[in-house]
Amino acid sequence: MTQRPIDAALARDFGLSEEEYARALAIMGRPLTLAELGVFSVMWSEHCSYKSSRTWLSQLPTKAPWVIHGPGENAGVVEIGHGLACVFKMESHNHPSFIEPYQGAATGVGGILRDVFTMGARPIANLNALRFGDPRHPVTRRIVDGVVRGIGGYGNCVGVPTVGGEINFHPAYNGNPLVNAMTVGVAPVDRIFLSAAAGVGNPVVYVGSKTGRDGIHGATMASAEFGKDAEEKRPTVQVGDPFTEKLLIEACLELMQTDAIVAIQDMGAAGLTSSSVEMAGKGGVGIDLDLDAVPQRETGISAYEMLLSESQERMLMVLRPEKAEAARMIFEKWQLDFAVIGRITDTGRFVARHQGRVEADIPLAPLADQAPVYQRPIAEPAKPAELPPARAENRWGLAEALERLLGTPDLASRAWVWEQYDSTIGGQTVKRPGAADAAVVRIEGQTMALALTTDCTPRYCAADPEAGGRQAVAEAWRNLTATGARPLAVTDNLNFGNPEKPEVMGAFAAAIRGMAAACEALNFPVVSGNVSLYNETEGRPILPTPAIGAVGVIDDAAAAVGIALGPWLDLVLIGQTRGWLGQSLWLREIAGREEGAPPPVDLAAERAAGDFVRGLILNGTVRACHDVSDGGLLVAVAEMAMAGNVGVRLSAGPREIPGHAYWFGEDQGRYVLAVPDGPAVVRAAEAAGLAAVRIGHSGGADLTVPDGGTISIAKLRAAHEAFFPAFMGS
Amino acid sequence: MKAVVTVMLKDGVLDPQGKAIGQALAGLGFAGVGEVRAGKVIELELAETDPTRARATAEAMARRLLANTVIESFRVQVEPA
Amino acid sequence: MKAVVTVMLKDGVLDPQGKAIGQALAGLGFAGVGEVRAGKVIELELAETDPTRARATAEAMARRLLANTVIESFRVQVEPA
Amino acid sequence: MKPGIVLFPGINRERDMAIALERAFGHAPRIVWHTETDLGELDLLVLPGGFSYGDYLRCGAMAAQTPVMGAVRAHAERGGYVLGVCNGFQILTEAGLLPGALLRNAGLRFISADCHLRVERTDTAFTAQWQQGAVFRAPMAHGDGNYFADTATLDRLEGENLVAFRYVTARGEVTPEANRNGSARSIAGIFSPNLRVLGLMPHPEDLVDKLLGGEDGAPLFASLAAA
Ligand SMILES: Nc1ncnc2c1ncn2[C@@H]1O[C@H](COP(=O)(O)OP(=O)(O)O)[C@@H](O)[C@H]1O
Ligand SMILES: [Mg+2]
Repeated sequence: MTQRPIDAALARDFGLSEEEYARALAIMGRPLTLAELGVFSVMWSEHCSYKSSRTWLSQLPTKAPWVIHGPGENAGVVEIGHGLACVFKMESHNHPSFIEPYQGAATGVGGILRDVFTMGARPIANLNALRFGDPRHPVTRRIVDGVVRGIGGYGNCVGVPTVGGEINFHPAYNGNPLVNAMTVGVAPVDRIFLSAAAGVGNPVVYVGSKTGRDGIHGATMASAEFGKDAEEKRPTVQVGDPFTEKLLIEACLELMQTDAIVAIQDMGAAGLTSSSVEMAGKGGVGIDLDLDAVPQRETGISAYEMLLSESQERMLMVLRPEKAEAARMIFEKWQLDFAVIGRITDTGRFVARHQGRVEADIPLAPLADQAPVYQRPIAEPAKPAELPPARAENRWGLAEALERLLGTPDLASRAWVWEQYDSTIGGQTVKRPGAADAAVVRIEGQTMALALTTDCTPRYCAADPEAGGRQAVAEAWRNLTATGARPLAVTDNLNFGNPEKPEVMGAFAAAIRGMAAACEALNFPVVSGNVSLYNETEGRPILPTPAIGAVGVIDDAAAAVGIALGPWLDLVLIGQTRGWLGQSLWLREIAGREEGAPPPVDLAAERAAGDFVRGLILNGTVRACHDVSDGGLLVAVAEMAMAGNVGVRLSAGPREIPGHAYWFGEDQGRYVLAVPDGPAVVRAAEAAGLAAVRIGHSGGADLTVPDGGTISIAKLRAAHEAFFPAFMGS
Repeated sequence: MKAVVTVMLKDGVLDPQGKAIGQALAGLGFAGVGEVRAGKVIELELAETDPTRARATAEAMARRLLANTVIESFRVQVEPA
Repeated sequence: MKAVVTVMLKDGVLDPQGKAIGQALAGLGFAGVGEVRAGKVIELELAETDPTRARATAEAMARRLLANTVIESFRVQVEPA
Repeated sequence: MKPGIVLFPGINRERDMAIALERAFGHAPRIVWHTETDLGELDLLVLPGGFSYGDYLRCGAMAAQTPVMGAVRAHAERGGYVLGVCNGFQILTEAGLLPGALLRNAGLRFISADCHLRVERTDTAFTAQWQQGAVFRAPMAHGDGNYFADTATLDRLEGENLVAFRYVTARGEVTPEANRNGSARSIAGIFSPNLRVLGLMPHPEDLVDKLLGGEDGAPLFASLAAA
């Protein structure tokens, strides 16, 4: 591909620092081949090596009695009962989605699906967490359109329901949207497949699609920030083939019914290189690859290109030799390529041969052990001051402010988006998008269901990353709880800017501190995740965005509740309200200011309120439940009313809190319950030491607010549903 | 004038559709089919009567909207309406 | 030979995609755009070296699979590979 | 009646369909692979939804050319029952077992949402358990559900009373808003002239369980089980 000498300058173009290149030379004790330079550069890229984040990630709690596999495998695995395990992970495809939104998002979904079915789990649900730029920015519409089509195009075709997600808009994402995709699968606990290779002489088998020159150096691209030359990085975009992925799922799951597989690993970032290096490395063995045997889509692909190609829909397996022929027949039945491309060795080396030459011969232990780890300098983020109450004076009526808030991009109905995602396929979706705080998906053949959510509030994280990290985890936990589910574990996707900037790294460290505290207090371990750094354009970083994906279990799917309000019910607010307007949507959207400290999360109170609410849901007391988050109490009530198409009459709040602060403040740890007998629930909550108050009751067709305003639910719904169709022009 | 813009995936970019069509044709017994590529064609009626300018306009449309030049290439043919 | 099969919706079959493209082009400021039709093109490499036979094969493929003649019409061009 | 599900590569709603059939018939359907040509003693062949062959080229086009479709055609010609849902409906039109074609949705976007369907006749093996004019809810999930046929064909379908279901409002009215994919004359499903072949776009099989939002789709399967 190049006549350039293999030297430090070329290494720099490949993303290796001078020091890293010197280290590679020392390991090899001789000049590197082009293929070897490629292997070092991708394995030591931020994306594959976690060199900036590793020291911080170790602070996250990862253990609980129900955790079967925490971070370190393709996906996290937790036990859910009845001999079953839930396998899940979230992963980013931010950079590719900026360059080519449809294919970037589509291949993001494809990649995370593979991480889950690689482990033997049938994928049963997809979710996503999306951040886009200002809707008024000229490229935002095109990116939203492509990303939404791409997620739907891949997920719908592959036949996995897309059941949830979240979307924010903020100018900080103008040049760097975030596309985080999560897949959840289910497998028998005794049939989980891992990636550590074993068995000297065992065949290394390639299955799936043929290899082309797709996405070469995607892993290093994902680890570099965008400059003005982003255009030129374009050929690294890959095209997804969800049809082939569907065949690959069925073929792999069929093979997994047998005992043919010793180890299996998807080919994700850095393709054949990272999959084979990781499999051999984890197993403490060597691997010998014959690149001539790799199924190829084009002619003349070099060893370097073959090792780094990120062609999609491919897997690598180590098989028991006597089972290889039976395995081949399964893949041929599904019209997929199947090729023995190497052997496991006892050399501890990664060897790749091509056309009679050894193109790479690297000792695996030092490649892993001497991978760079950086203790990057951090600048501790300054704690913002609390917003003094006097600074948030109100000039707007409650109903007027509510109607406007419901129509703003961050609160508007997402129906336009989720109606492009098949959410019912599989025939198990108990709570579809919009129906509950978390999606609820029953497990086929069981009465139990999983509750699934993704959450993060980047404006809180920007103001105070530690508080934001706590809040993101707490909100995910709360959303699961609000359906009646028992929260089990977390996957995360840590999206940040350039880690070489102390303030970015400081925010990263603080966010992890906050997440860790919340995970610890809520007994909610992190079992998988992904880090995406260098999310900047021309030096401007995104808002710190530690997206949380979370899974809970509910033993009887029929007990799950949603947010839709029925008529003639009392509304009870559980949790303490102080009227916290700092960093609230009311402050930003109505008062036009982004100020103050975000609402703090009292983790003990969070847990107490959640455990109480879950108990009431599971004993059948609660007809509908909604947590209070973006937009505050009045928005939560309005969302319940719109979902149930029923009116609400609200009573006045406490006199010591200004009305707008009471109704739009974003104090944490709160739920609105719809129950037949409000006073009884208030008494029970108070007995449990919780703040609780009956705030109104349902009925009629209007929302009546305590300052005298009234607005029809139909009018609220019109305001709520207008934004997306108007913005997207359909 | 009439402009016909043909948009194809660039060489080297995976064409899942072309691949599936090729396999289906083989399954139907058509022999001797090599590579199959699938693309889009957009036919435009343009008020412009000068062929050179019509071509330039169609090319601008292709670059702006009709083709995604990240993964697609295009060609333009111009004919009298 | 190389065969290029172009498949268009028949006249009388509504083409919302063509219409949407036309509207988008107008939105981008392209003036003087009349009707826009969107279709598909399939490029096939054929082992066949005789142009007449190559055309006949491609037409058979179009009738059998590449076009749905309930809604679509097709045309075939044959060129040396 | 013995049901079987015909499976093409890329079909993905076969599990949903199997659950719905098993609920109604009391036993699991046989799964028929696209390469099979011997359908044994099956009475009802169901072509479920999904993306056969990725929906590449045209939805259903490649599946319509597979070996099993010869057997499906022969079964239909013998007067056997065939049900095609979503991609299955598309395959049946591509194979010429039902007239017309399914075009891209008028709005050019995939639609995953509940719709309401009106039952246009109840004297068939598929619809006997509904009341004439009944309206039921069904999820739709498709990008190409815009039913098209030329005017003569549409007139014939209506003249021979072969429209099975129409997209309507919850109150049973035909309106443009209720017809989200833009189908000709709001047609959501059609019968063959002998009333033995039914194709429809929405998914009654995904609404046969109270827990999942209702049992609106169950009468279709109950009708077949009783036929
Ligand atoms: N932020 C994080 N929190 C917890 N675990 C993480 C995090 N980021 C990565 N991991 C874990 O590190 C491992 C490697 O992740 P990744 O490189 O994304 O995997 P792959 O590319 O093979 O899918 C995985 O086990 C993943 O779950
Ligand atoms: Mg992986």
